[in-house]
Amino acid sequence: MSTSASTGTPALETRGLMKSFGAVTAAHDITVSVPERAVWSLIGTNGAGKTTFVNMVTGYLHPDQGTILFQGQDITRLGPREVTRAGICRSFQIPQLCSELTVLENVLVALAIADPKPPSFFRKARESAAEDRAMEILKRFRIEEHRGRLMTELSAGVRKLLDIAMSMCGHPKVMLLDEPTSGVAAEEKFPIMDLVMEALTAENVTTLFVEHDMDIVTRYSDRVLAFYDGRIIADDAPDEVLSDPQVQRYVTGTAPAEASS
Amino acid sequence: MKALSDIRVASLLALALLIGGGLALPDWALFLMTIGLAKALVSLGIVVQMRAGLVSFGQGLFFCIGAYVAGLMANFAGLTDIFVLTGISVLACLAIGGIFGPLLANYRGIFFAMLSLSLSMILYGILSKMNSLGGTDGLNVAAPTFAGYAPEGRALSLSLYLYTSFIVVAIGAILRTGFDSQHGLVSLAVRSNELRVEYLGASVRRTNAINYVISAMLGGIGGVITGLAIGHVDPEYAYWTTSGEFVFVAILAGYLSIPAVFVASIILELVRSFSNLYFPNTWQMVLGVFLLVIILTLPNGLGSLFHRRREGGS
Amino acid sequence: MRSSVKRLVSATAAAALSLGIAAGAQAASHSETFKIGVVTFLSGGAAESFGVPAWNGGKLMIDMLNKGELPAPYDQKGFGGLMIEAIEIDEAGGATKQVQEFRNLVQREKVDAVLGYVSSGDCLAVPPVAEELKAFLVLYDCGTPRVFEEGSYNYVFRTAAHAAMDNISLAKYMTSRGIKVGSFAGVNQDYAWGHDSWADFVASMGILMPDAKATTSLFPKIFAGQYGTEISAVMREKPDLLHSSLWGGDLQAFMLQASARGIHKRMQVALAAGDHVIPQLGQKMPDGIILGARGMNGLAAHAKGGELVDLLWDRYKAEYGVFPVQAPFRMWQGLLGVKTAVEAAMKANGGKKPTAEQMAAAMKGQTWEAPSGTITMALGNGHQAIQPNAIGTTKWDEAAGEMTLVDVEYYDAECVNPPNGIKAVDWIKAGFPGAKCN
Amino acid sequence: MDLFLVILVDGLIYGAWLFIVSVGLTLVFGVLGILNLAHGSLYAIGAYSTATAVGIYFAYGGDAFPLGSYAVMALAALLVAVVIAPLLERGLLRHFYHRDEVIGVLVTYGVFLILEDAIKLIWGVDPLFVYEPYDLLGMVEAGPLFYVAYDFLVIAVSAVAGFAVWYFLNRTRRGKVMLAVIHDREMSQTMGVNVDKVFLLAFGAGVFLAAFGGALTAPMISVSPGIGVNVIIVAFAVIIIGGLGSIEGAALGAVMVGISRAASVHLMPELELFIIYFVMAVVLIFRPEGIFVRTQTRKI
Repeated sequence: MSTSASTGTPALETRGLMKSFGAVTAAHDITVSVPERAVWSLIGTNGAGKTTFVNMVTGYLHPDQGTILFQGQDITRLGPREVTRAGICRSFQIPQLCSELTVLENVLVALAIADPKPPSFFRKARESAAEDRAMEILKRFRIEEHRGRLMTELSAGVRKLLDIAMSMCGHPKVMLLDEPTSGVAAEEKFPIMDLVMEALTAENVTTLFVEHDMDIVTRYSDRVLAFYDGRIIADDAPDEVLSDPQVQRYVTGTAPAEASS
Repeated sequence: MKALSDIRVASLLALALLIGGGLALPDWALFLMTIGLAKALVSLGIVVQMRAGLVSFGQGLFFCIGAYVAGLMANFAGLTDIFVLTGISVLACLAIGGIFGPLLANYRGIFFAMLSLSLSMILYGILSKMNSLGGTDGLNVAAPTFAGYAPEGRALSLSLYLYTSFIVVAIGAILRTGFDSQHGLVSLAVRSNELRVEYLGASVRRTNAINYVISAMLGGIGGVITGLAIGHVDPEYAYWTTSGEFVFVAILAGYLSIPAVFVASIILELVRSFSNLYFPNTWQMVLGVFLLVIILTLPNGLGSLFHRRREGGS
Repeated sequence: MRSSVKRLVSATAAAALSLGIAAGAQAASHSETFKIGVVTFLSGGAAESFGVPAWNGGKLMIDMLNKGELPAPYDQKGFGGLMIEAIEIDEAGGATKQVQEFRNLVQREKVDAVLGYVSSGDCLAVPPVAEELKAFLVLYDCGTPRVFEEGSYNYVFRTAAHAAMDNISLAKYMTSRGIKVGSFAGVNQDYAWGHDSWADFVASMGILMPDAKATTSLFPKIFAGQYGTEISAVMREKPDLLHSSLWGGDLQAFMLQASARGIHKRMQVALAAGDHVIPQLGQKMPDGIILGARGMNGLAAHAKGGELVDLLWDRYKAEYGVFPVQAPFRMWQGLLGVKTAVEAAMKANGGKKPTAEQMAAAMKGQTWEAPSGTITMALGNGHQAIQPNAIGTTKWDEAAGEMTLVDVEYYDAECVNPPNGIKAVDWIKAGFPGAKCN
Repeated sequence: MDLFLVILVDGLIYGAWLFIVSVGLTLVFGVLGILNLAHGSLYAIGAYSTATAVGIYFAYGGDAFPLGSYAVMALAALLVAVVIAPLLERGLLRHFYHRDEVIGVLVTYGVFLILEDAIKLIWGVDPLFVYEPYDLLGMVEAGPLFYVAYDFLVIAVSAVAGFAVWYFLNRTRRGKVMLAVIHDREMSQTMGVNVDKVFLLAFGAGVFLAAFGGALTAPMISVSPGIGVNVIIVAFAVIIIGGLGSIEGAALGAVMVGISRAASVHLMPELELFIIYFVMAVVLIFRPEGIFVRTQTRKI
């Protein structure tokens, strides 16, 4: 697993990222190197700096110091749009959906935008080809029966899936999932992660996901970054990280055995 | 494909209705319809922006530019051909909208509204100062000619009305396709979640700028027709209350349906005209009450009465 | 389903419905009355000073005419026996609205004549439409000379002299009263009226007092209400004379703020159209202010007296508890002008209700006696009236407890109005050639 | 008196007036999120009520103690607020808090139309005058210039009013609650703040300030139809410049506009018409949301 980190240019690399909001240090010397096709998870208590990391990588925030490299080129100063265009997509802790549009239309928007040409005033959004592709995507995430619904009519799980499905329309090289299962009913968590991971691995997407549920962490990620107070306090295979006393003290707060029960 | 032909049918139907109605209407109603439809084009411009969540309180800017193009060409260049005048004012608004669009595209909500308002108020100020252009009194505009044909009396009002009808139908059809296009859908997405649109890789600024320019051109066309129909242009065209009425019509119609905008505009003209006759001392109050009742009873505008965009899939 | 057709149909249904209601609502009376549309400000800033007093005077006179209470030659009931039926329209809302309303009056309400318009913008916008509709239109108040200097119409008349007269007379007053003017400043509203008035006054002074030099000229926004800064600017200039064509609320506010700061103690103040604020300001209008009334109206007319004036003056005072200022006088001269034209036309066509053409023919070059003196349609080829003017100086009458005009100078119409065919400004600049002053 | 000083004084006098007529607008927007187009009409109503009240005061022996008329002015404004605020806020505006800001503008535009005619129906079109308070304090001679002492009273009063609002918001419990609502409505709702009450209070304050602005102006103008219309636009410009919802911003914006206007009248009168938009454009180019911005952070 972690051996693959040395081969080829890493898909995503950060060097000494620093970010602070006033007195609060949200990121302190964050240096990681994520190889192609890796599936890593980010753990840590709220305010540990996970989401800040995601926001910096995806251009929502700019680090005070440090650089971010995507496939070797510097994307530190790019905004969300450029980062997305470059091939880094993300999902959101609170799914970011178009509340006034139906599920299908949300995906159609994503497809229209994913199109290398800017959205045309003359090309119909609902032409059959586009609708077919949209339905494929919905099917892949098993939410096709919701296609006509509005966001308010959807369960948390479906929203999460739609949110990720839309991000997938741009065929990203790197995907950052911000708490993909938060707020989702316990029994839905694994099915959702299965669907998502299946879709991601099928397209060989390098994936980082923020997660609080240690079972999901151990089950899906081949490496774990443990954040505490804006720092990475552990960076290793799941079992090693979860058995790390510092991690147990600051992140999981217990022995992993209890956490999993 | 099916939908396209659907629009074709609708357009032809609309045209038939307008022409038929026009021939049947008495002069005063014909004129009222012409003005109503022309002003509706301006409100339609606001609707285009509303679909992306922006409401401009300054469409009077382009309404006024369009009207003054007609006025100045007629007075200083002796140009009265309605087709040429329309073309020129569209170009003028395209140019000016192209300048302000990208600037205003950075603003949202109330700031966009108020900034566009102040732009049109600046034009109002400038025109009021330009005594060479008649200052606050404005200019009279010669009656338009139609590719050499120079009608008078009823023939004039009728030709003007028919010209307006054609333009209205054409623009209606174009915008319908535009609303259903990728750009149209992305605009709706911008309306409900800008952040998502940026994170899908599209430029919200670009979307807004395009919509602004489109609405600028619509404002110009509305202005040129109104200017020619009224036969007089003055800075009032750019005054904030004028823009306010366009916004009112846009809100009254809602952003769902295009025909609704024209209906709303005509209704406003009727209410205004009759409240003026029957309540000369309290017509403003009547207008105000009407406005409040509409906003309270039809939160999504008239359009929501005869347009459901909620059956998503099928 | 998302069928444009379906939507469209329901939309047109709605439109047709509303239009139908409208059409049903329209009035269509064809009895033998004379329907006259009266358009003037019933709301907004010009309502209090012009629109409403004018319409009050109008209502009063129409009522008196229908009852046949006016002295000869106006003793015939209504207009030539036809009862007068007036439809009032609020002029507020801009020229665009007024053009629409004018069309509605003529085409929908089928009025026989329209009498109206205070705003010069409306007076420029409406005439072409009247011409197109062949409708008899009488402009009763507005001041801009552009109407007949830039256009020529068959169906359009203005029964009030244009504004050039006011400022020419004001300048003449300075010379005839021997008021020493080394320098003069101006505070006028920032729209056509203000700019024209100032230009006419400067031109007139240039001829009559070549040595007087115009210093600062300020153009505050119309309805600004706050004049502190302008007053400071003028006081710093220390001119001998301050000219202003402000009217209504603006003039009242300006006088309150200026007199509180003693401006009238430091310079002579001359108001081109100032008479109409006297009733409201009362003692707040300082003594020694030179003012005109846009014609021999209000106090000046009362000072001169006469059967017609005294009758209307007393009736108006009794009716509204305040004496009539310039606006009702202009409304009266308009109404009497229409009456004269209608009755002349009826004499010509054998007593039938006259057509617009017949009224226009009769009105052209017409002369009639109004409370404000002899009105003659002398300019614009018989379409633009000239009338005598009067300028006076305010003096508070302690005994009577009311403001009076003293040192009133009367000017013949031909003395302060250009002859036919020459623009006012050119006439002034040429040194008033052919002016007939007594 | 040296030109610079004249400009400063004139600018401050006008700025003080601008502030008093715009501070209520910014307060209401800050709390209710509604840009109140009817603000000008409320100003007019304040002026009319003052004219009536002060008229009555002097008709019934107020001359014995003329200074009392100032109290009457304040009371008149207060009365307007007590009568109108609940009507508008409870009866109408509350239905639009969840709607788009622009809807709010349109609704209040309707209210504006209604009030304009309502004023006519109540007070007629004849102008009212209440110059007594204007003359009471006499004049201040300054070189070639006279100033009416009342002008300086306006400066003082609007300074006090501004400070009072600021103090209320930042130093009193109720005020702090209101600030909390301004910053995060949902949050403060969940924290058990009675938002309805806060809104009514804030709107009441806004109406009072509008009416009070009218009350202060009434003595120096002719209170007649249409005086409210032009107030709206200048007030808007001022609070856009200052940053919507910011009291400090309104103060700074008012002074900026006041002084630049005075400067233009004295130095280049032909620019006076544009000066306010000019200042606005310049400010917005550098501070797109006004000088004092409340940056609303978005959670993702």
